[in-house]
Amino acid sequence: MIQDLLPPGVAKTLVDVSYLLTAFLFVMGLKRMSSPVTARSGVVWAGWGMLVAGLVTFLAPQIAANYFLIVTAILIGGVLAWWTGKRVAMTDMPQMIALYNGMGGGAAAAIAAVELYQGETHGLVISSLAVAGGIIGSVSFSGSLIAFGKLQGLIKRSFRFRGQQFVNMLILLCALVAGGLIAAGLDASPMVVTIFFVLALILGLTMTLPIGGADMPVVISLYNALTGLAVAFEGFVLNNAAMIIAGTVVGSAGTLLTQLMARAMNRSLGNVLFSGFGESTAATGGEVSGSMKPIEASDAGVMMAFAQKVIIVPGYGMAVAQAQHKVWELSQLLIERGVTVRFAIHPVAGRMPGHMNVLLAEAGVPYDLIADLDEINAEFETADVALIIGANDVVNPVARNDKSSPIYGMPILNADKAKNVIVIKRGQGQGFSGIENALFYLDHTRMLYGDGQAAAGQLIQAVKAAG
Amino acid sequence: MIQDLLPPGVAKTLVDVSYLLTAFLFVMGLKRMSSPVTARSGVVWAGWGMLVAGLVTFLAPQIAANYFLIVTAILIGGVLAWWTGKRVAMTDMPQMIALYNGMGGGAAAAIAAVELYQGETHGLVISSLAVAGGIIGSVSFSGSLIAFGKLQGLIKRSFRFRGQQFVNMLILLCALVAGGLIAAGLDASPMVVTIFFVLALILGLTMTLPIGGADMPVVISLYNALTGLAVAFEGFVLNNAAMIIAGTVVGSAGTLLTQLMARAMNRSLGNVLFSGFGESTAATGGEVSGSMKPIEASDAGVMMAFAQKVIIVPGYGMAVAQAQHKVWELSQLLIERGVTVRFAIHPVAGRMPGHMNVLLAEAGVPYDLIADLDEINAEFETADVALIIGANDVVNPVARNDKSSPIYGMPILNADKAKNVIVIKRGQGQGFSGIENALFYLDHTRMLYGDGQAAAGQLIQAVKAAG
Amino acid sequence: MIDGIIALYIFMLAAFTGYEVIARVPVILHTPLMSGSNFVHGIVLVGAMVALGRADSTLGIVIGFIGVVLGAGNAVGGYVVTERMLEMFKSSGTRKPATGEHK
Amino acid sequence: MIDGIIALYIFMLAAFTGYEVIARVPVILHTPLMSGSNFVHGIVLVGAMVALGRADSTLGIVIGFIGVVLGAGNAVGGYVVTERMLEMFKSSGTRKPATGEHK
Ligand SMILES: NC(=O)c1ccc[n+]([C@@H]2O[C@H](COP(=O)([O-])OP(=O)(O)OC[C@H]3O[C@@H](n4cnc5c(N)ncnc54)[C@H](OP(=O)(O)O)[C@@H]3O)[C@@H](O)[C@H]2O)c1
Ligand SMILES: NC(=O)c1ccc[n+]([C@@H]2O[C@H](COP(=O)([O-])OP(=O)(O)OC[C@H]3O[C@@H](n4cnc5c(N)ncnc54)[C@H](OP(=O)(O)O)[C@@H]3O)[C@@H](O)[C@H]2O)c1
Repeated sequence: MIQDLLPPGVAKTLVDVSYLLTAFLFVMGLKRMSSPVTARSGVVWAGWGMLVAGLVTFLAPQIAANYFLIVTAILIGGVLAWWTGKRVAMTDMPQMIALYNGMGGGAAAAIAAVELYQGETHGLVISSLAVAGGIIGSVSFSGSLIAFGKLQGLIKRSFRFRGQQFVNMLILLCALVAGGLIAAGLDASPMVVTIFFVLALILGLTMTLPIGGADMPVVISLYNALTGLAVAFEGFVLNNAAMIIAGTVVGSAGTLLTQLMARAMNRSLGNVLFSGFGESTAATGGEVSGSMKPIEASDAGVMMAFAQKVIIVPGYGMAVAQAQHKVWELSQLLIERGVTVRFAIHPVAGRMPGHMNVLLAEAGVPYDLIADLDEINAEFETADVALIIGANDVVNPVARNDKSSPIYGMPILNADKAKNVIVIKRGQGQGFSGIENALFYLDHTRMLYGDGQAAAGQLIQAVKAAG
Repeated sequence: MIQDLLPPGVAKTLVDVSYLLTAFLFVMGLKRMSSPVTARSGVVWAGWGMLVAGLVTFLAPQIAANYFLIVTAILIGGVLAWWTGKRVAMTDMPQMIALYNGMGGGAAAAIAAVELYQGETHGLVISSLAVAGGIIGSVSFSGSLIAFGKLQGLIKRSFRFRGQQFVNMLILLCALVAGGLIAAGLDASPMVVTIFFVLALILGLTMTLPIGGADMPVVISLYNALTGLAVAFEGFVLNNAAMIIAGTVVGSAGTLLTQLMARAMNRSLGNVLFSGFGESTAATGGEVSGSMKPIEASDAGVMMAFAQKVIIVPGYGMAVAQAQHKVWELSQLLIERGVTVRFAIHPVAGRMPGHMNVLLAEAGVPYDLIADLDEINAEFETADVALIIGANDVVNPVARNDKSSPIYGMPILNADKAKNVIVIKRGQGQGFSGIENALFYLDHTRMLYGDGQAAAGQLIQAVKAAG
Repeated sequence: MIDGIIALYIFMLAAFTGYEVIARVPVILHTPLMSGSNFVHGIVLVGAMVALGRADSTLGIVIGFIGVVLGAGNAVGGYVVTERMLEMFKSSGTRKPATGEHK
Repeated sequence: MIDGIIALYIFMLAAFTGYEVIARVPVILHTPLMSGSNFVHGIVLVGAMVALGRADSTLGIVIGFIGVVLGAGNAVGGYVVTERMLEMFKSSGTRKPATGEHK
């Protein structure tokens, strides 16, 4: 054992103190991450904490063997994650978070499994915590994998049938009974332990499959909080303070974050978990009268070139088309001509919170041109042109006045208040909620059909041509 | 012993669980106190926590005797504090906080004294913590009493001489040496312990005596944080989790609060502690040319009655004169006449942060008429009359443009930008910083001499008479 | 009961909690909050009770007695003063609930 | 080492800390923060290391090995993704520092 190389007691003290440092760095890191200015350094702080904890754990008194296996496993997991994490496109971030989060849940469940298969008696409290961490971790593991599959497009359908909630309840109940038997020491045979974990894994699948893709960010955040909780529980089992603190902090921070995200999307958590959205409501959108009036890129370009103020509303389509760079180029051209340009960001535009901000930041749009819903909504009335690029639901006026609409009550960007509205989209494709958009049929709205990136390119030419 | 009446172990568990509850209630209480809407309920939550902890402590395993004395002491301290706390005027709150805070510091010091006089060996860590809590608690005790004396007007002079900081350092050093001897177990005789505490108490006096009354709120806040720290240290000594958590929370919250308060007053903490303000700088105010032009209450009343917009700037003088009720009566009269009335509050108007808000709230002025410095400063230009009642430093334009002035750089209310300025004060009295106020000499400023309450009363008559 | 490193964990977390709870408090609440936290460290009362309750020498009893008197003063006085101060916020707050939260 | 009631104290304080640290975070940071806290619970790696390091049965070693692979994936992947996401805030932030803090 490595720790025998040190004087007795030194290894343990070193581990204890390092874990304290790690806990400190984690909290400071999260603190910094919650403000835009310091966010970048926050993850670095937390990263140092992780490094310290990882290295020092080789000295932990409990580790007696398998050093080679440990290093191998770290390399396998680490290299794979590094490679995938570096390659993934910005738009695919949410599913990668889901994947890594699921891995954490799986690791917590694995710890529980090692403990429970050993069959040692730990006392009721510790056993209960091991079982609780095991079930939560397993649900988070399989649930996150489903979330990954859905967002990645591997799972296209939502499996839903009557009485689904009832079946889930039944599975949960069986898992709890098995867990109870184990925790109480009544029957902790490998058989029961296996049944317990299988049930927990199934529960994660059946809970997540019916949930629509639109709600996935909230669900991922929820599983993130759950993994934190599972880690904290297993930390109690292993008597590991770093795990207890980090897990609990994430558990509570993640719960709050889940609520904030659900609120930003105008959804309640119960709604997200127990009723499908985007799927079940797809057919309820009322019909809208009027027609969509197309416009040529050249005309649209002239309109903007001679405008005083243009507000750009990006949406999911801009992300799909990766049009942010072209859009910023267009904006710069307009600014040079003396046009006031602002970007209006809806909190749930795109497919993850802050999606648009991340993309615009990537393209290099300065912060002060970007405005929140609250800030900008009053300004649409003074805008000559509202340029909507790939956004749909977030500018749908139906949310304001049609009580029967599933998005009724969601705060939207008042793009319809602008003097002219230009909408870039490829065709008649609907937004995430699958309902018609009354904005497209307004008298002062013109449709510029085409892929986001291509259309932005044409507008650039048109503005340049306007001289 | 009371705890013998319960089955073995039950008392300890009950105490432990109750302390957990207390810690929870304290944190929730402070959390609620930091938002205006829930503030009131916050102190009630914390109060329940205190009650639970106080009652359950009678069951603590360590308490073996002296029940009668304990109850008597609680009654004496509690009744006295209750009586004084209920009777004190709103304007005298800061010194009462200082007094109660000093009592807390004294109690922490007393705990340390009991432990240290006992002469038992506790191990280096515990002894050091006892000593540290002892010195901090003692400084907080005697320092807070001086702060009380100064604000209450019992101590009028600031005792200051060259080399004062040096003497303080010397006393601190001696106290630390004595404390070191005790903690290290080298000499923990009653003699050394006594010397230690006497030195610590003297240090509190000599540290606080030179500080001017203007800085007292910051100093009180600092001692508040120190008492929290002392309580936490003694909590470690007594192995009392409620004390550890509550003390640490207050220690850290109080430190932050001290910084926030110092910043609001445009002072640094080092400045507050190591250089006198309000005293040492009293003579540096430059001379201002021009004359002060008096006005009759009747004329001032007419001016306001026919104004479109009046901004009222209250200051320390309003508090002294207890004029807030009359001022609100006056405002109501004006509002009835269709005049727009707003109250402009400077963060350090009065003698404690939020002093003016508390007084106006007492008088019943609704929140939406009250504006912060940032909100209102641009509005003075549109105001017909700025009515200044008992404010001086917070409207002194010297802070804007005279680099040599001790208040240079402090943000002030731009009352001088109003079309007319009416100043209510008793005579030529200076503000806290003791410098001349250029505002009073401006061409469009008129002085309405008199006690704040009386003057407000005359204005009320004048407005009524204006018909 | 509470060994060294665990004590540090608790200390660290409690310090974070205290700091974060206070961060971003409006200026007008500075004084009430100072008063409120002053009340909270009145918990020193329970420590003084323990000190007095296990003192056996006369000196110990005298100091312990003083400690309890002071601790009780801190707790009760802190409560009364804080409550009175915050009472004022309530009265205006309920009268104009719509604008209750300002700055 | 960590007995029952102390564990509860730590749990309570850590929960407060986590909650308060996140409270009032702007919408645009929701996803990076989710990712960041996802990284933080990658600390499960050290638990998995311990579990594998003391496993002696084959089953225990296999499960422990899987646990370490997953834990390492959580930690490393979480870091890389978070870092990439926050990198973008930096670039805009430094270009326009004066307006860096918005909302
Ligand atoms: N932000 C989040 O956290 C989050 C998470 C999950 C769900 N959601 C939901 O997602 C929706 C977001 O609203 P949104 O307005 O941003 O998007 P949206 O309502 O989903 O609409 C996207 C539009 O972009 C168009 N589009 C797609 N690809 C395009 C391309 N390559 N070029 C140009 N246009 C393209 C589509 O029309 P065509 O097919 O005709 O081109 C579609 O109408 C909301 O309903 C929200 O609740 C948000
Ligand atoms: N808020 C805090 O936390 C705090 C704490 C400590 C110090 N300070 C300091 O205190 C000052 C506060 O500024 P301030 O403008 O509110 O007050 P100020 O500058 O102290 O001026 C108060 C004025 O009120 C007048 N006055 C006194 N009694 C009066 C009465 N009965 N009726 C009418 N007028 C009366 C005085 O003039 P006459 O004598 O001629 O009447 C005096 O000029 C600042 O310098 C600040 O830094 C603030």
